[in-house]
This record gives sequence, structure tokens and C-alpha cells, in this order.
Amino acid sequence: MKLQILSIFIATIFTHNIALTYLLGMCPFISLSRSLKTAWGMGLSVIFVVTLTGALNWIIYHWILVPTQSELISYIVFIIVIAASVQLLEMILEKFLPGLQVSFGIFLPLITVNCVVLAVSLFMVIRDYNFIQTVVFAFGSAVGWTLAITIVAAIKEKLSLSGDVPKGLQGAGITMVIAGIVALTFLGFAGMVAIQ
Amino acid sequence: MKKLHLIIGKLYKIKYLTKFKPIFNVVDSIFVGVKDTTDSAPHVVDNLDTKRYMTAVIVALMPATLASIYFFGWKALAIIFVSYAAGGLAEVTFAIIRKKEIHEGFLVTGLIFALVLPPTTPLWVVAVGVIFGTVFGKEMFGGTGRNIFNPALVGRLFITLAFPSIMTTSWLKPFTDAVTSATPLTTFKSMQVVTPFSNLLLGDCTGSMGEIFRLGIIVGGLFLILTKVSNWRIPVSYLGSVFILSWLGNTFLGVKVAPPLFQLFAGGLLFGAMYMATDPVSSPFTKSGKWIFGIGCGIFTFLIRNFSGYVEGVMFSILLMNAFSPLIDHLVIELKYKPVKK
Amino acid sequence: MPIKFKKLLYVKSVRIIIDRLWRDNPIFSMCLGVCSALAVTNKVENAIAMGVGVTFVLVASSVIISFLRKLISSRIRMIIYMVTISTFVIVVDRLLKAFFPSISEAIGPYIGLIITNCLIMGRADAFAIKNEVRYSALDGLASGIGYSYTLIIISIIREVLAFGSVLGMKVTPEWWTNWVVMAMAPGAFFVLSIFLWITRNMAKIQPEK
Amino acid sequence: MIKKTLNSPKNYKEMRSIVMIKKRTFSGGYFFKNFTGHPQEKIDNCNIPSKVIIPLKQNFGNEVPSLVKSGDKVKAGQIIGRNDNSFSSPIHSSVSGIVEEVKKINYFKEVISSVFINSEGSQDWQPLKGHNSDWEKLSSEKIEELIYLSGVSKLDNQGIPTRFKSSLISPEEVENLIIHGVGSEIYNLSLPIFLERRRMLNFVEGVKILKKILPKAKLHLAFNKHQQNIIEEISKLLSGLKDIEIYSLEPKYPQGYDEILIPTILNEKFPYGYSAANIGVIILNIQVVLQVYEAVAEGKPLIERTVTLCGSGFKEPVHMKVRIGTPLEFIIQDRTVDNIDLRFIQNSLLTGVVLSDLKLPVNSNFSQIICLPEEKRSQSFAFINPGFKKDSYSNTFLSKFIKVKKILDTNVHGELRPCIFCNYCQEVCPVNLIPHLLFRYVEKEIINQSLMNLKIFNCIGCNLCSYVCPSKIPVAKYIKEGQGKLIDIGYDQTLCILPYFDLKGIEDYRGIKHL
Amino acid sequence: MKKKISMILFVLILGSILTFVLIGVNYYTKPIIEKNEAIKIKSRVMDAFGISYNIDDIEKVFSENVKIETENNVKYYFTENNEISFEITGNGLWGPITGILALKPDLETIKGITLIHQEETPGLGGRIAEKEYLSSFKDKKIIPKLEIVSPGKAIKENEVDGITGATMTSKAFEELINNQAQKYISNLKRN
Ligand SMILES: Cc1cc2nc3c(=O)[nH]c(=O)nc-3n(C[C@H](O)[C@H](O)[C@H](O)COP(=O)(O)O)c2cc1C
Ligand SMILES: Cc1cc2nc3c(=O)[nH]c(=O)nc-3n(C[C@H](O)[C@H](O)[C@H](O)COP(=O)(O)O)c2cc1C
Ligand SMILES: Cc1cc2nc3c(=O)[nH]c(=O)nc-3n(C[C@H](O)[C@H](O)[C@H](O)COP(=O)(O)O)c2cc1C
Ligand SMILES: Cc1cc2nc3c(=O)[nH]c(=O)nc-3n(C[C@H](O)[C@H](O)[C@H](O)CO)c2cc1C
Ligand code: SF4
Ligand code: SF4
Ligand code: SF4
Ligand code: SF4
Ligand code: FES
Repeated sequence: MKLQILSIFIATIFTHNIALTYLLGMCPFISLSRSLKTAWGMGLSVIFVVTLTGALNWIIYHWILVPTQSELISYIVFIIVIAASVQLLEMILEKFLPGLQVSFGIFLPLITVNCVVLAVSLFMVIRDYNFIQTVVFAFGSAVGWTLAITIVAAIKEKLSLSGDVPKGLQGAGITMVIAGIVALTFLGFAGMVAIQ
Repeated sequence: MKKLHLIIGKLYKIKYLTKFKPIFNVVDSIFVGVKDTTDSAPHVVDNLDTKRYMTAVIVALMPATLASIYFFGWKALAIIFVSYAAGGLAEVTFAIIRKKEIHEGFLVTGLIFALVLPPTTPLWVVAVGVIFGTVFGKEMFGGTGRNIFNPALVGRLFITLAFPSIMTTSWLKPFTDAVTSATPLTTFKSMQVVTPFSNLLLGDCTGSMGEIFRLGIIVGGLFLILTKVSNWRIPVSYLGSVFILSWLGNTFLGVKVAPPLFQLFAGGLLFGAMYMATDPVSSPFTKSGKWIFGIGCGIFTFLIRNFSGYVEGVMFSILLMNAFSPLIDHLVIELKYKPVKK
Repeated sequence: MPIKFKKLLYVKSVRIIIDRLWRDNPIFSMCLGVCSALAVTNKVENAIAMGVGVTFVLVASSVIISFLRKLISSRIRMIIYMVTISTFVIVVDRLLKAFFPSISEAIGPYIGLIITNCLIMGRADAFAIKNEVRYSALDGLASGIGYSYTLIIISIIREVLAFGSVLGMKVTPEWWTNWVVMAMAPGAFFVLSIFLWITRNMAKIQPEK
Repeated sequence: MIKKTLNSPKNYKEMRSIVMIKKRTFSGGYFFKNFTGHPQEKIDNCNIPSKVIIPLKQNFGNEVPSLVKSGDKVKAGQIIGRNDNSFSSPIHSSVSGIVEEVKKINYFKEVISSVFINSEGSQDWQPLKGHNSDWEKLSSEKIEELIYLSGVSKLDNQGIPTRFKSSLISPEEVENLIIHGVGSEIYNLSLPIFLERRRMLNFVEGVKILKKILPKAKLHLAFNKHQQNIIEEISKLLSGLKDIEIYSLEPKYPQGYDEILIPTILNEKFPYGYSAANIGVIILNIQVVLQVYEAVAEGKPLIERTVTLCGSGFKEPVHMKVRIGTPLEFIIQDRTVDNIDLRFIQNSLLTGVVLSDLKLPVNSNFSQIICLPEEKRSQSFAFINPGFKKDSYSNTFLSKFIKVKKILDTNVHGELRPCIFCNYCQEVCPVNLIPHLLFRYVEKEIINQSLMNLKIFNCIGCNLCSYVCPSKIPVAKYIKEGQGKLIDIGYDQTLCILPYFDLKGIEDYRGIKHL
Repeated sequence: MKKKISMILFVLILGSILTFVLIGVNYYTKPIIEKNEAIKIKSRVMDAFGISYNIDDIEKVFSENVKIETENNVKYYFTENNEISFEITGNGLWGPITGILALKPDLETIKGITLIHQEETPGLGGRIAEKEYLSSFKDKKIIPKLEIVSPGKAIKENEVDGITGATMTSKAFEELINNQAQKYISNLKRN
């Protein structure tokens, strides 16, 4: 059991990285990887929100939706939970940690529409994870996403100094090339851990 | 040579040929050389140029190259030729389209790429790989000196993953045409059999063309270090960390983990550590960054070789650490230079 | 260009269609909805299913939102969008499950993820909330088609390279060797990057900073 | 060094018992060794020219007003310019003759009033009053006056503090005096001929004189580690003195820079962009100390300098004693190789300026006149040349392994290429900057705080990074450009150094008020 | 006041539209989806047994030919000639693999294998789901152990060719079949 949780964690970061193998969260991945600082900010926010909403949605799904047989509306419920927790988080930050609010504030609204957040809840249902597995999976996926965007942001910062990217490829295009090569290299971990 | 220069100059004037200026420039600079003088201080500059810098790498690669030709004959020659031709074509095309010079870096890329291929690689796969490596690994970032990943490895990795059944199933023993499916590392992985060291050192074993004559690689690698073309920190930390990790693994995790010396001499580790991890463009430029890079390569090589489905740990780990290099440099610099307040 | 045709270019609805299909194409110009463009384009059938699904959700939600635009207060508009969009996504999901179970399994959670597809939310907030119903419907349709044809082109390239086939029919000669990597994430990135490069050069789109 | 001491164990022990010799060096830098065009070990006397031009601002200090006018008769050694109220030292006529005119000339990018004197051709000069070969009898005040009046006090970067305004600080404020002969340029003055027998004694006396007028100063003598004989002899001769340290340094360029000497010798930070005097340090070279002695003991004003003519453009590179104000063309005359393009450079091959107008005179700032052939010929297949005679920071040329004199010329030896992160520039940078990173910011016009954080203003402009770059990128030039652009948008170097220093005398000299 | 009314009105309209849509869709698709789910397993079981059927009469054919017995929450499927099948699951290289393994009455020889779910690389490891490949398992022995060997090397009756370039999936599949078969067969034999 413990080993399985560890392997879920490692898998979500390396072998089954949510950005590099499931290709999720690409829009912010492209637009926020311009500087390391924003990448970090977004990454940390994603880690926080994904873990929180993953856990909440598990509870709601298994304790409310399943008993009442209303899985049909799970999408609506999930997205509302996500939107509400982001709102709540924003308010809490504003009230108690205004400093953090300034640095995270701009990222929070973006997160609502980040597919990583919803994807984690959907995968959790499809893969039939229990609560602890869900939390680990959510946390790991977000860490994996953050890792990927951080690497790419650092590379893009270096490119802004030393690169000479053809015009049509600047911005989104070169981000894809970088992400593609990084995804190639991440394939090297294949077989190291099994995801359930 | 003067005549040549004049002829080139005339060709260059022909209207339809102006587009091909990069090609003329290359020929001119190789055969004729540079006439320019410094325009202000420093009035004298070092005699080293990038051409010689890259040539030094070619020289260092000679033992491995010659050995591969000796072992595999025309197959090796054909692969090297196709690698240079196809990659060169990609390079020249980009130079013409983007109106830039053709740079020397490709001399190394073209050769290294050929040397890390299995001798049985079909020539069209060689072409696909080298073109992919040159275009996606280098030109898209702006060409020589601007790439993030090692272009030769990007090409190698791409074809490994695109054509796994071609790239991982057929190996040749030197001097024979007998195809086998096992390299020393796969043999170890499936049967825990250690190939004798003399075979590994002298090249009497299966593997990529350039990686099996390990004695020559060591000599060439030392040559690079002693000429200051490559930095000693990376090979030392890379090989050192693989050695230590596999010693620890072999002692504590059991015989599934290859013993340290075998680990060092098997597969492409020596070749990678001496010629590919040291690529200055795609590795960190800070000193501590180089140590971290080497150790990171070591850790990933160890993990991938022993615990993942692949045995090409060297290829993966160098590229992985290439991806981490800018981040490493960024963090090292952030720690080293305290910000100045305005 | 005949004057009549030129004039036509200034008609709002024509403008919308041309822009969505080319200059402001959701994928290569606006970079919205990239996730699905990458994730489901390994086979043409998946791309078609996704394209149709997204187009349907886009049109339906645009219509509803545009219809109710005077009533939606700006503070709660996000949540309204989400509920509306989710509903239509459920519709698509159920229909796929019922009639195309194999495709539904192949693209799995990505149908659910249409909800967070940046394109749909983007069009809702940038267009539907401000425009009349007919224009919104048109915008949704044109964006959806712009999105779908991009997906289909990418998926054709990937399916040919990766499987040697289009819609499951073999199109490559005997000697062709499949490029396995094209079916996976890296292949998606590479094909899309080249696609972006070519289309952006053709459409003369300035790179974002 | 260990080898040498093994050869003379007796000396070594003796030496240890007298003054500790400290071995020091700094990180980075580059040892230029074994080039053609080094001067012979002898000093020639240059003839007296028929006309000299004496700029009224030389070395440390502001321009001084002329005390003579057209038609005046002057003697060699007579003061022709002086202003006791501004930072400056007197300026002397270097020949006897008649003032032709006093007019402004363009001199090294400045417009400076200069005195034109038609010379009589006599070798004589007028000694200072009150000098005494038994200088210990003189009072400190008298010595300071002699040093000031001789004009020697303007030499080197900070001048020599006296009761007059000849330096930023007063003699009492000097905490450290560094005297060095650590030439590390490609061409240097050769120390042995400066410190041969008799002059060695003069030098030691000079040191003692300085010690006397700078009462609080600790004395630091630094030499190249290859000059073991000189180090040993001096340490013996100075054994009686208190507060004195002797250092043996690696002869790496740019060891002689103030910015490098202070951290290596004193273990202190240098106030980049300001003078060493601002932190109470005065740095003098061997020739200046000898001139101090001559001024005090022999009454000799600053009318001549020893200049080396070096480089393969000269038929016979030598040391030359020249009167200040002698036009360059008079010195060079027909000493150069014929029939090829030549480039004349002042003082340093790495940082010196081109002497394009040979009619200009020599001032007291000159130590070398370098002449190199302009190498416009190209070389085929240069990149696979074994390189017996080619210098390189890397070890890719055989010259590294063979003792052959290496050729210097002005060819760029390669094409401009993108930086390949070879890191040579970073390895040689004596102040631990990352030149290739700095130049990238400037090249891409990203002029912002990042450059400050990377300490761009710590660059001392030694140009080593440009020297070693195999991609032939003018790295140092970019860095200088970046500094300029930063200043334009309101940054300046004081931001970097303020936290560390209590700077003296800055307000008066630089007119900076907010410090 | 006007605002409040419009808000309520709005929620009502939107709510009813959406609810209407959802109810409609659910009503329409629910039976089809449930049927899809049900026939999915059944069709795989019958494929594994090699029973032929039409899409429309799956239910009928299934109930005629196959009996289900449940023991310890495990479903076993029997045919009239006492062939037996059960669900097998395990990890592949990229994700879980589930399928149906059908055995002949001797409980040693494979009658057939079908897959329900797998996430291997399409075109590579994914080829284990192909009918042609799975048919090569027919009539192989799982006692003492089924072995998947290098492509083209299968000779003995407990050996099956692997997939070129997908050793890892083949290994995983081999392990999965042996594990699960042993587990369920020992259960069966006990009864
Ligand atoms: C190999 C080679 C030889 C050349 N020879 C000549 C030449 O003989 N005469 C000439 O005018 N330009 C020659 N050129 C072109 C110049 O080097 C330079 O590129 C060109 O004059 C720049 O033209 P512009 O400054 O007029 O635009 C040559 C170029 C190459 C690459
Ligand atoms: C994109 C990609 C996907 C892969 N997927 C699988 C897979 O699904 N199953 C598998 O066993 N190996 C997979 N591999 C691993 C390679 O096929 C690997 O080379 C193989 O394990 C070596 O096996 P061989 O000894 O049969 O050549 C994949 C490789 C790549 C590049
Ligand atoms: C193969 C090799 C390994 C070396 N290992 C070390 C080492 O581990 N530690 C060390 O301080 N110097 C080592 N050196 C000596 C270095 O060459 C020397 O420290 C280096 O030139 C100084 O480099 P830097 O100027 O980049 O600091 C090694 C040299 C070689 C050739
Ligand atoms: C020590 C050294 C190692 C190099 N290794 C590689 C290599 O592994 N692959 C490669 O494509 N280029 C290599 N190069 C060449 C060059 O750096 C490369 O073409 C650039 O990455 C292109 O920008 C190497 C160069 C040097 C000096
Ligand atoms: S002039 Fe100064 S810096 Fe130059 S070599 Fe001589 S002592 Fe060194
Ligand atoms: S010029 Fe500046 S950056 Fe370059 S080596 Fe010298 S001090 Fe360092
Ligand atoms: S570069 Fe500027 S700050 Fe540095 S030494 Fe030269 S003038 Fe001074
Ligand atoms: S020396 Fe030149 S090529 Fe090397 S790192 Fe510095 S700037 Fe780049
Ligand atoms: S579609 Fe935009 S983030 Fe996924």
C-alpha cells in the first residue's frame, strides 16, 4: 500500500507527467512560461488548488453523488467545487495573507479554467482511486506540472538571451518544441513504476 | 589560394548564386582564411577560433571513428557519410533561408550522431535522425551555440523512440555479420552476465559504432580535457557518481544492480561522459552547475539503466540534464550574485 | 478584387467567419484549446469526434449565454458559463458513450475536459456575452470549425506517420515503417509546432511577446 | 619557486628569518609568456629633440595653468605649470630652450593646454633646491616639498600624498602603501635592469623615504614570483624596517591593476570605479620609487621617463630614456621594420589606445610604445596548423608544450561566431564576472536590474575576455556599452559599492554629493 | 427590486433550460449506455470462448451458451462443454490491462484471450489488443508457465511470440496471465 502510493507519486511526476504525457494545462503552460517567476507562482498555486479540489471532489463524489446515484451531473458539481474553492481561497488570502494575495492573486482566477484541475478529478473517478491515492495523485500531478513548466520557463529565459528563434516559431511554437523534447526524455523513465 | 578566393568572388557575383552565399563563405574561410584585423583594444587576440575548437573534438573522436570503421567496414563509413550529408543539407538549407553563416558546430554533431548509432541502422533512419536532430535540436533554437539540447542526442533519441523495433533489436559483433539482440547491458539486465573487461575496453562486444572501443575513448576524452576544450568537472562528476551509486546499489540492493566497474565500461557511458555531456553549449556554464549536471547525469543514468525499461540511460540522462541546465545555472547565479538595490 | 466582394468583407458575419477560420484561428493564432489539439489528434476519428463535440458545445453555449446576456451580472458570469458549458459537455459525453463507445473510451476524460477548454470559455467571455444571438451562434460555429479543421489536419499528419493510415485505412506503401513516437505526446508537440510555424508564417501572425 | 629555493637552501633559510615572503594570487587571469618583440636588457638614451610639447595635465591631477608664455626662456627642470589650490603637481620643462607657444592640443581624447618649447639641445638640467644625498637629515616637510616640486608626486594612479594637494588624501591618511613590480602584460619593463646593483640601493632608499613621509602606512612590496633573486635581495636589504611585507605573486595578467592588487595583497574589497586612495591605499611602481629617490637625494625633477619600445614592428626593441614632451616620431624614427603596415599602441596590447598621430608627445604616463605589424594576410587551413608559434589560452596549439617564442600580430584569427559557452571568458575574468552572460544582455538590449545584479560595474576593463574568446566576440566592448546604457537610465556603480565602503575624499574630487 | 426579479427570472430560465436538456439526454441515452456496458463484457467473454454472435442478439446468444457463477466476488463463466473463463487484470507498461482468459476444460490449455482495457502505446505495446496477436495464444499451455519469447522464437507449446519492440509490454502481459491464471485455477481446483 505504501509502495503503491509512492509509485503513484513518482509516476505522476515522471512517467505519467500530466503536462508531458497527458498534454494537459497547455494554455497556461505556453503563456506563463515566459519567466521563471510567473511559472513558479502559477505552479505553486496549481499545487495548492489541485490538491485541495482533488480531495474535496473525492469526498463529494463518493459521499454524495454515488449514494444518490447522480453521477450524471458530476462534471457540473466538480467544476462548481473548483470555482468555489478558488473563490474562497482568494478571499481567505485577501483577508489573512495579503502579501501572498499580491503574488498569487493574478494566478488564481486562471486556475479555475486550468484543465489540470478538472482532469485530476476526472482521472480519480475513472481510475477508482481511494481517498489517499487521490490526494497523492492530485499532489503529484500538480508537482509534475510545476516541474515541467519550471524547466521550460528556465529554458525560455535562457533562450531570450542566447536564442535566435525563427519568427513564426517564437512564443508558442518554440515552447512546443522544448516541451516535445523534454517529453521525449521523460519517456526514459517508462517502466520504472506502474500506475494503477 | 588567392586564385580560389578570386574565383569564389566571381561566382558570388553571379545573380542566381547570391543566395548561396553561406556556402561560398564556408569554402572561402576554410581554404583562404581570415584577413580581418582587430579594430581596437585588445589589439591582439587568441589564435583559437571555433573551427579549431570543434576540430579538436573531431581529433579526439578519431580513435573511436577509426575503430568503428575498422570493426564494421563500409557500414560504418556509409552511416558517417549519410549523417554528414543529410545533416549538412539541413544545416545549409537553414543557413540559406535564414541568411546566416554555416557554423562549425555541425562537424561535431554529424560525427557524434553517427557514432552513437548501432552499426545495423538503416541509412534512411540515419538521415531521419540527423535531420530531426539538426532541425528540432538546433536550428529551431537559432543554430550553433544557441541550442538547449544536444542536437546529436535529440536525433538519436527521436529515432530510438520512433523506430524502437529497428533501433533496439539488431546489434552486430565487430568483424562479423552476425546479428544479435543483446548488448552487454541487456545481457546483464536479463541474465546478470558480466562481459569481460578486456572485451569492453578493446571493442570486442556489441554496442553502438563509436562506443565500443573504450580505450580510444578514454584517450580522446583525456585529450579534450588536457586541451581545455572540454571541462574536466563533468566527466569526473558523471563517472564518479555512477561509480559510487552502482557500488552502493550493488552492495545494498543486490546483484540486479550492475557492479560499479562494469557499469562504467558498459554501454555508452564513457562516450557520453567524455564527448556528449561535455558539450559546452548544452551543459551549465557555472562551475558548480557543472558538478550538479554531472552528478544529475550519474543519478539518472543509474536509475534508468537499472530500474526502467530502457538501457539507454546515458542518452536519456544527458538530455534530461540538458533540460535542467538553464534552471541549474539560474539557481547557481541567483545564489552567487546578491541582488543590488536601487 | 471585385468591389462587391470587397464590400462583403466588411459585413460583420463574413468578417467573423473569415477571422475565426484563418487570422484568429483558435489554435494557431490564439493558442486556445491547445490541450485537446495535442491530446486527441493521434487518430483522425478522435479528432473528428472532438471537433464535432467542441463545435456543438461552442454553438450551444454561445447561444444560451448570448440569449441571456442582459441578465447575467458580471460577478457571477464565470460560474454561469461553467454550468452552461458543463451541461452541454455532459450531453456530448452521453451521446458518444451511447453511439460511439470505442471513441469514447479512446479519448476518455478529454471529453469531460471540454469544460475547461480555454477556447470555449474564451469565446463565451470575449464574444457571446457582448453580441447578439445570431452573431454569437455564427462565432461559435466558425470558431468550432476553425478549431476542428486544425485538429483534423494535425491528426491526419500524425495518423499517417504513426500508423500509416487515415481513419484506419492504410494509405502508406508497403515499405513504410510506422513512427511510433508520433502517436505519443512528443509527436503531438512536434507536429503542432511545425504546424504553428507554417500557418503563422502564412497568416503573417506576429508572435506574442 | 620551490625548485629555486632548493638550489640555495642557505639563502632560503636566511630569508625566512628576515622577512616573511607571502605567496599570493587571484583567481582567473592569464599568464602571457614568451612572445617575440621583448626589449633587450639595456637602456638607451634618446637624443634631445629640437622641439618638445609638454601637456599641462599628466597622470594624476587636474590641468595646471601655464607659468610661461611665448618667447620665454626656460631651463630644463624649471617649473612651467603649477596650481597649489587644485589637485595637481607641478609640471616642468624637460629641455632648455625658448617657449614657442602655449596652446590647446587634442591629446588622447582630451583637449589640454600644452607648452611648445624649442630646445637648445643641451643635456643639462636644473636640480631642485635643498636636495641632499644624505636625505635622512631632511625633515619630512622638506622631503614632501621636494617630492611635490619635482613633479614625481603626480605619478601613478593616486599620486603621492604630500602636504600639497598632490593626491586625494593627506600623507597621514595613507594606511597601506603598495610598491610593486608585477608587470604582467604581454610586454613589460624588465625589472632586472631597473634594479641592477646601484639602482637597487637607490630603490631601497626610495622605499625608506616614502616610509618616512607616510608615517601610518604599512608597506607592501610585491614582485613576480619568477624574480626570486630580486625578492631575496630586497628582503635582506629591508630587513631592518618595521611594518613591511613582501609578496611573491603569480605573474598573471592583470595582476598589476589596482583592482586586483588590493584584494590579493590586502584581502580587501576594491571600491570599483573609484581610486584606491579612497580607501587609504597608495599604489606605486618601481620606477616611481626610483624617481622619488632621485628627486629627494639628487634633486632631479620629473623630466624624463624610461619607455620600452617593444613588439615585432621594431627592428631592435629596447628600453629608452626619453625626455617628456618628445614627439613619438622622434623616438621611433627609423627603428621600425620597413615596408609593412604597422600599428603603434600605447602601454598595453590589451587595453592601450592606438597612437595614430605620431606627432604627439610622450608624457609621464608612457611606459611602453608597442609596434605590431598589421597582419592582413590570411592563412589557409589555419585551424589545423600545429601552431608552434601561436599563443592560445586553450592548449590546442603545440606552442603550449614547446619553448618557442610566440608571434603576435593583429589578425583576428577567425570569424565572428555565436558564443558557444566555452566559458574561457568566465575562467579568465579576474573579478569573477560572467562576461558571456553580460554581453548577451547588452546584445539583446536588455538593459535592466539583472545587469546590476550580475555586477557589471565590477568589470575593470582588462579585456582578457575579448582576448580569449574563440568566437571572436568583443565581449568587453559590449560590457562597456552596457555600463554606458545603464548610466543613461539612472543606475551607477556607486549602488554596488556603497554598502561596503567608507570612501575618503570622493566629494572633493568627483563632485559626488549624495555619498 | 427589478434587479432581484431579473436574477430570479434568470436562474429559473437557465435552470429549466439546462435541466430540461439533461433530463432529455439522460432519458434518451441511458438505456443505450447501459446496454453498451452490459454487452461489452459479454461480447468479450464470448470472443474468448470463440462463440459467434451478432451485435443484436448478444444477450440471447450469451444466455443460451454461458453460465455465470460467482464465488468470493469473482465471476466465472462456463460453457456447456465445461470451458471456463474469468477476468484477469494487472499492470502493463503504461497503465492497467484487463481482459478475459478462457481455458479449456483441462484447465491447462488456453481457449482464447480478449482484452477489455489497455493503455499501451498504440502501434507498439498496444498491439497486444489486436485479434491477430491474441489468437496466437490459442491452444498454448499455461502449465507450468506460459512464456512470451522473442518474436519468431516460439516453438514449445507453452511459448508465444512477443511483439517486436515491445518487450516490456510482453513481459508484463506474460506475468499478468501467469499470476492470474494460477490464482484462479487454484481456486477452481479447490472446488
Ligand atoms: C568567397 C567570397 C569571395 C568574395 N570576393 C569578393 C570580391 O572579390 N570582390 C568583392 O567586391 N566582393 C567579394 N565578396 C563579397 C564580400 O565579401 C562582401 O560580402 C560583399 O562585398 C558585401 O557587399 P556590400 O557591402 O556591398 O553589401 C566575396 C564574398 C565571398 C564569400
Ligand atoms: C513512444 C514509445 C512507446 C513505447 N511503448 C511501449 C509499450 O507500450 N510497450 C512496450 O513494451 N514498450 C514500449 N516502448 C519501449 C520500446 O519499445 C523499447 O525499445 C522496448 O522495450 C525494447 O524492447 P525490445 O527488446 O523488444 O526491442 C515504447 C517506446 C516508445 C518510444
Ligand atoms: C582528469 C582531471 C581531473 C581533475 N580533477 C580535479 C579535481 O578533482 N579537483 C581539482 O581541484 N582539480 C582537478 N584537476 C585539476 C584541474 O585541471 C585544475 O584544477 C584546473 O585546471 C583548474 O581549473 P579552473 O581554472 O577551472 O578552476 C583535474 C584535472 C584533470 C585533467
Ligand atoms: C567538448 C565538446 C563536446 C561536444 N559534444 C557534442 C555533442 O555531443 N553533440 C553535438 O551535437 N555537438 C557537440 N559538440 C559540438 C557543438 O557544441 C554543437 O554542435 C553545438 O551544440 C551546436 O550548437 C561538442 C563540442 C565540444 C567542444
Ligand atoms: S604597466 Fe602596470 S598593469 Fe601594466 S604590466 Fe606594468 S605593472 Fe602591470
Ligand atoms: S574585461 Fe571585465 S569582464 Fe572581461 S575579463 Fe576583464 S574584468 Fe572580466
Ligand atoms: S570599464 Fe569603466 S568602471 Fe571599469 S575600469 Fe574601465 S572605466 Fe572603470
Ligand atoms: S569566450 Fe566567447 S565563446 Fe567562450 S563563453 Fe566567452 S563569449 Fe562565449
Ligand atoms: S485547453 Fe487550455 S489549458 Fe487545456
